Amino acid sequence: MQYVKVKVIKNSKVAAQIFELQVEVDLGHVKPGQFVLLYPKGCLLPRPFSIGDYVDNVLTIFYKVVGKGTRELTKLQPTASIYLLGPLGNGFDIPTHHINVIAGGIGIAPFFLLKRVADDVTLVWGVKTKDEFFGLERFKGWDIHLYTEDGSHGMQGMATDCLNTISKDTILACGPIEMLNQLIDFAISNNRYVQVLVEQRMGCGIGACRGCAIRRRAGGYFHLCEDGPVFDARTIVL
Amino acid sequence: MQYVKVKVIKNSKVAAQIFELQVEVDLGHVKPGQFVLLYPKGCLLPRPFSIGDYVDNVLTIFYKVVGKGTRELTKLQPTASIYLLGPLGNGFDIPTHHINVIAGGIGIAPFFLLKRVADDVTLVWGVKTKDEFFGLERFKGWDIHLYTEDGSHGMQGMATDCLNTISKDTILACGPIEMLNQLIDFAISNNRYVQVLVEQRMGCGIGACRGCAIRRRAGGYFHLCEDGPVFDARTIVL
Amino acid sequence: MKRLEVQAFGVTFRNPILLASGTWSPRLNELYPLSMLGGLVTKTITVEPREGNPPPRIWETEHGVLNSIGLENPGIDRFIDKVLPELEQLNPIIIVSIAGSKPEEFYTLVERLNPTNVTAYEINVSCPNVTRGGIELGKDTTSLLDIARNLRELSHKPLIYKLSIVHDIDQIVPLLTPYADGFTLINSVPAMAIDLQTRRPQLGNVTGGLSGPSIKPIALYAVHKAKKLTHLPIIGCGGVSKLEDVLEFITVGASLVQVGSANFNHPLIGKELVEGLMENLI
Amino acid sequence: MKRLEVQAFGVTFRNPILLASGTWSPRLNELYPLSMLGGLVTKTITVEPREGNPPPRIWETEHGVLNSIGLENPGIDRFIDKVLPELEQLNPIIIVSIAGSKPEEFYTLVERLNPTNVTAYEINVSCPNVTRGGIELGKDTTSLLDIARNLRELSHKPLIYKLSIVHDIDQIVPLLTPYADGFTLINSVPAMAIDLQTRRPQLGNVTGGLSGPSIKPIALYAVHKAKKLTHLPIIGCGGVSKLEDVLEFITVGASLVQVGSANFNHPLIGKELVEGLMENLI
Ligand SMILES: Cc1cc2nc3c(=O)[nH]c(=O)nc-3n(C[C@H](O)[C@H](O)[C@H](O)COP(=O)(O)OP(=O)(O)OC[C@H]3O[C@@H](n4cnc5c(N)ncnc54)[C@H](O)[C@@H]3O)c2cc1C
Ligand SMILES: Cc1cc2nc3c(=O)[nH]c(=O)nc-3n(C[C@H](O)[C@H](O)[C@H](O)COP(=O)(O)OP(=O)(O)OC[C@H]3O[C@@H](n4cnc5c(N)ncnc54)[C@H](O)[C@@H]3O)c2cc1C
Ligand SMILES: Cc1cc2nc3c(=O)[nH]c(=O)nc-3n(C[C@H](O)[C@H](O)[C@H](O)COP(=O)(O)O)c2cc1C
Ligand SMILES: Cc1cc2nc3c(=O)[nH]c(=O)nc-3n(C[C@H](O)[C@H](O)[C@H](O)COP(=O)(O)O)c2cc1C
Ligand code: FES
Ligand code: FES
Repeated sequence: MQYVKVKVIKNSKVAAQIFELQVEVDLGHVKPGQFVLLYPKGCLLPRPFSIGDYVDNVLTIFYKVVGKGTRELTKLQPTASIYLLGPLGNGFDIPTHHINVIAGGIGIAPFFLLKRVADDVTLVWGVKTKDEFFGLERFKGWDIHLYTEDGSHGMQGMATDCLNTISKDTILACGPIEMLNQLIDFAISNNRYVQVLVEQRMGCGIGACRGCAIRRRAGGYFHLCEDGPVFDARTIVL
Repeated sequence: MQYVKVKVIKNSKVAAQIFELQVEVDLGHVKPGQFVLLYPKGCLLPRPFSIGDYVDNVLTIFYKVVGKGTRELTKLQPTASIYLLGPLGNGFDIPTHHINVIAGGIGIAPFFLLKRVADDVTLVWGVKTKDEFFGLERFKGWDIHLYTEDGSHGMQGMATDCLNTISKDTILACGPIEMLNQLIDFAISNNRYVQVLVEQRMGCGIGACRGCAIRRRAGGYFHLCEDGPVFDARTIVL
Repeated sequence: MKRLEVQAFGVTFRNPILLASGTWSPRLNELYPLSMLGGLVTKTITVEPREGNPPPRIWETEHGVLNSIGLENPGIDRFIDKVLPELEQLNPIIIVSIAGSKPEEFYTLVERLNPTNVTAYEINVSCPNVTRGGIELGKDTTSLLDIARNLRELSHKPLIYKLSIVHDIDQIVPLLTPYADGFTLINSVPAMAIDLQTRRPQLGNVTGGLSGPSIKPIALYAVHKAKKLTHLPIIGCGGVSKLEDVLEFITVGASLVQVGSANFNHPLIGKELVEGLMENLI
Repeated sequence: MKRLEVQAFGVTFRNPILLASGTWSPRLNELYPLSMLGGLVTKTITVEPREGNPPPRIWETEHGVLNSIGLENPGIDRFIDKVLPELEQLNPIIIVSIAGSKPEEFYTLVERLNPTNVTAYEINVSCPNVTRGGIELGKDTTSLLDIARNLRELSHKPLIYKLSIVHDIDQIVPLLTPYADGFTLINSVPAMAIDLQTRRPQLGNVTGGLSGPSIKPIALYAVHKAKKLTHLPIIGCGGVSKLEDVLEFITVGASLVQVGSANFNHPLIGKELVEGLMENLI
């Protein structure tokens, strides 16, 4: 784990409300599903983002503009710098056989890095409307199934529509809470190993504040920054 | 009194730490010594500034950069805008005969407007070092005596050094507190009518907050925004 | 318009926006008609005139306003003779804020004001800037209860108690409820600031009261808490400077909202909040 | 270096910078040596393990941090077995924060910790996020005094009471002084925030505690006030995020300063404050 001021290489819009931020940083070894904290100007708490891609000391983050912190991020010009803490969290447990990935909206972010380590992957990606897709070219070689809620591209529907037909292999998933809740139900009723990357507000990222509690199905809480952000869907309640 | 968003015409450095800000605004009739409040971005309280000059709906303010608010002002580019409240305060009581003006540092600000209404004026202006003089050309026609503490221009010394030799006419003065205290002593010991423009922190500028109290020699307080900013030096304690 | 109306303490307010004690002057009427507001709360009045505290009296902290005015006011006689007639021209709803350093002073104030047309009383037992009769009074529950009982007898008008976050809200609110018509929460919070150049306090009176954005989450808490302890209407106050703040206070249970130091930051704030609420209705 | 040393409660601190309870973890040591700090105050420990409050537990307000962790902690057994040995490697000065929902729990905690090498106890009677034994305990002066008397008997180590701005500082500080070694002021301030989209509180536990820049002027006030009421050393806490803040707390009378939520904002803050103080000396 490092806490360093990193230089911005690139920060540009890649889809509706979605930006690609590239910074220069030596993170050592990183796993898909791990995250970093960014410290936007004027914010008192850091903001967590999945490691989108990481190669040759270039870290890519894909972020959706939703509030104060992400709005502030859009202002970063190349050569500007920003503090970063990471890598943090456990990341996905990546099987060597075939993998199913289910992503909703910006939940695609952690899977660009997966592309670098896994080839035999079925990707199901759903968004509201086609303007929200980006970086599809990076997944060339994977078996790709796209959904839009409005039918503007690919199949009409939600990424979770695939659950009836999907293979029995491990599922890795990230997306909005409604989607994750469907996956949790699915995993429990079918007793399937589904790895979900979840979100929770965070204070510190390093186990200090106890702010990032995630309800444990067996009672009590996990902590996203220590035990996550990836959990076995059967073990949590969102 | 008006509260309006005004357009910046000009905002440029004219001397060490001193800026000239010009904005477009119709203030109606104004008197030398009156002031306006400016509302810099990110500040919760407005900042008071003397009307520096005012002609053809162009208001000029001369401000010294001393803290958060004035630093913020320096960022204003032409065509930017800023809220302004004014004109406020009583202004100098301007005699028709000869006038003596004593200014210390940025305390010169209110007298540019005086130049438009009074010709028979002796101006004594003291600063620390010659880099702090500005706009001297605007006083052409007045009898000008310049002082620098370090002797870098004009006479070496303080503006108040002139008190032994100055004529018996009304004195109008503005400057740092040490200078004003000397003038108060002088006015009291010689029972002279010296008009001093004083400073105090302000909340509202319109008599609401009671924040701008100035100690009254007879006991109790004046309020700068209602009773000042110009006072008979004999009546106050700074 | 109608739909912004609020009924509270038996009074009809045309909308929930009031200006807070000590933060506005009739001169605001030169900028917009103060009659468009829900009502006006006067600067706190005492029986005798008060000079207030030594300057400097006000300071801007990083995210708040610190003041130590010390209840400067002209006293009740001059208030009734000179100030009130002017205020009555500005808005039909005038809530007079009153304070005393002895219980009898509260009684005198109410007796003097009963025959006037003022709408209600805001009893300020939460001023952080006076040594007697301020915030300490709100801590002395025995005296406070006594005053409240007597004021209930004496008053012909609604009695609204203005509290501080340093008061024991859990205790005071239920205690006063039988004798009160409502509560205002909160007054400015005891605070101070230092000038590191001189190593002296930024205020002449050393300590003061903090208002503005810094205290909004504290004020929301106080309103939320009081709401659970009483059926009486609550006026939220503390850090209101935009429409969202008003809606937040209403969400936690405030019937009305007071805008204080935001008037210094943007004198049109009262008008803009009323306009914002109207647009919000559509 | 020597000149930054502070003697307080009979302990020598290498400098006045401590990290506040609940706001740091041993992992900070990966970023800088925590041994360079004056000391470390642990997350509050209770006798039994506590799960803490329902999420969301943290929220950024406009100028502060709002939290409602609810004293989540592993309980005293696990603390002594697993946590403490690691902490002892980090800094020679470990102040253990303790809380209880009954007086006996405080006694148990102190008895369990007496034989360990911890430096001192910070008695947390000011947590805004628990229903029993938190901030309410600080308001119940009879129980508090009782606990303080007994702890004085039981404790082999300095006893530092951590107070809230909602406590009656005027009353508590003199009351506890005979049985205490010092005070920490202040804990986070009761507060709340609303999500206007859902009209629900931003925290799962509805209300929380406000920390960060918003509360600095309030904390300075509390330290200034306590300083006049006791000869014991005071630890200032609340909104410290830069060197000037440390100097301000020292100016109003703090012997030591705790840095809390600023650790979230800039994990190197502890190191940078110590370095800043060293430069400031020259
Ligand atoms: C492990 C992890 C990985 C993430 N990866 C990505 C990613 O790759 N791309 C991306 O666009 N977003 C990602 N998010 C969500 C992202 O952190 C939030 O969208 C962001 O913090 C919102 O900040 P804001 O200031 O713009 O929004 P605001 O709503 O103004 O935020 C206010 C506060 O809420 C917190 N907050 C708000 N939404 C979230 C959220 N969903 N999760 C955690 N905290 C939140 C913020 O941290 C802040 O404290 C991730 C979240 C987590 C926990
Ligand atoms: C009637 C009047 C006329 C003035 N005319 C001029 C002028 O023409 N040119 C000029 O450069 N300055 C003038 N000043 C002083 C000017 O208002 C302050 O320098 C300015 O407010 C400092 O703001 P700041 O945020 O940069 O400083 P900070 O020190 O960061 O200010 C913090 C707070 O202190 C207040 N404050 C600080 N210094 C003063 C001060 N001297 N007077 C009043 N409040 C202060 C600010 O308003 C603010 O609330 C005048 C002051 C008054 C009262
Ligand atoms: C300069 C100033 C003067 C004040 N005077 C009074 C007063 O006389 N009586 C009173 O009850 N409150 C007084 N207050 C407190 C406000 O009415 C209000 O309760 C407080 O400022 C919090 O609201 P705000 O954050 O919107 O300013 C004053 C506040 C300020 C800033
Ligand atoms: C996430 C979080 C957890 C905290 N946990 C505790 C705690 O367990 N015990 C305690 O006494 N104070 C706790 N505090 C309060 C801090 O120790 C400190 O008193 C408060 O945050 C004010 O300081 P600051 O403004 O520097 O953050 C916590 C604060 C935060 C933000
Ligand atoms: S974010 Fe602080 S403990 Fe997880
Ligand atoms: S500045 Fe508010 S009364 Fe003068």
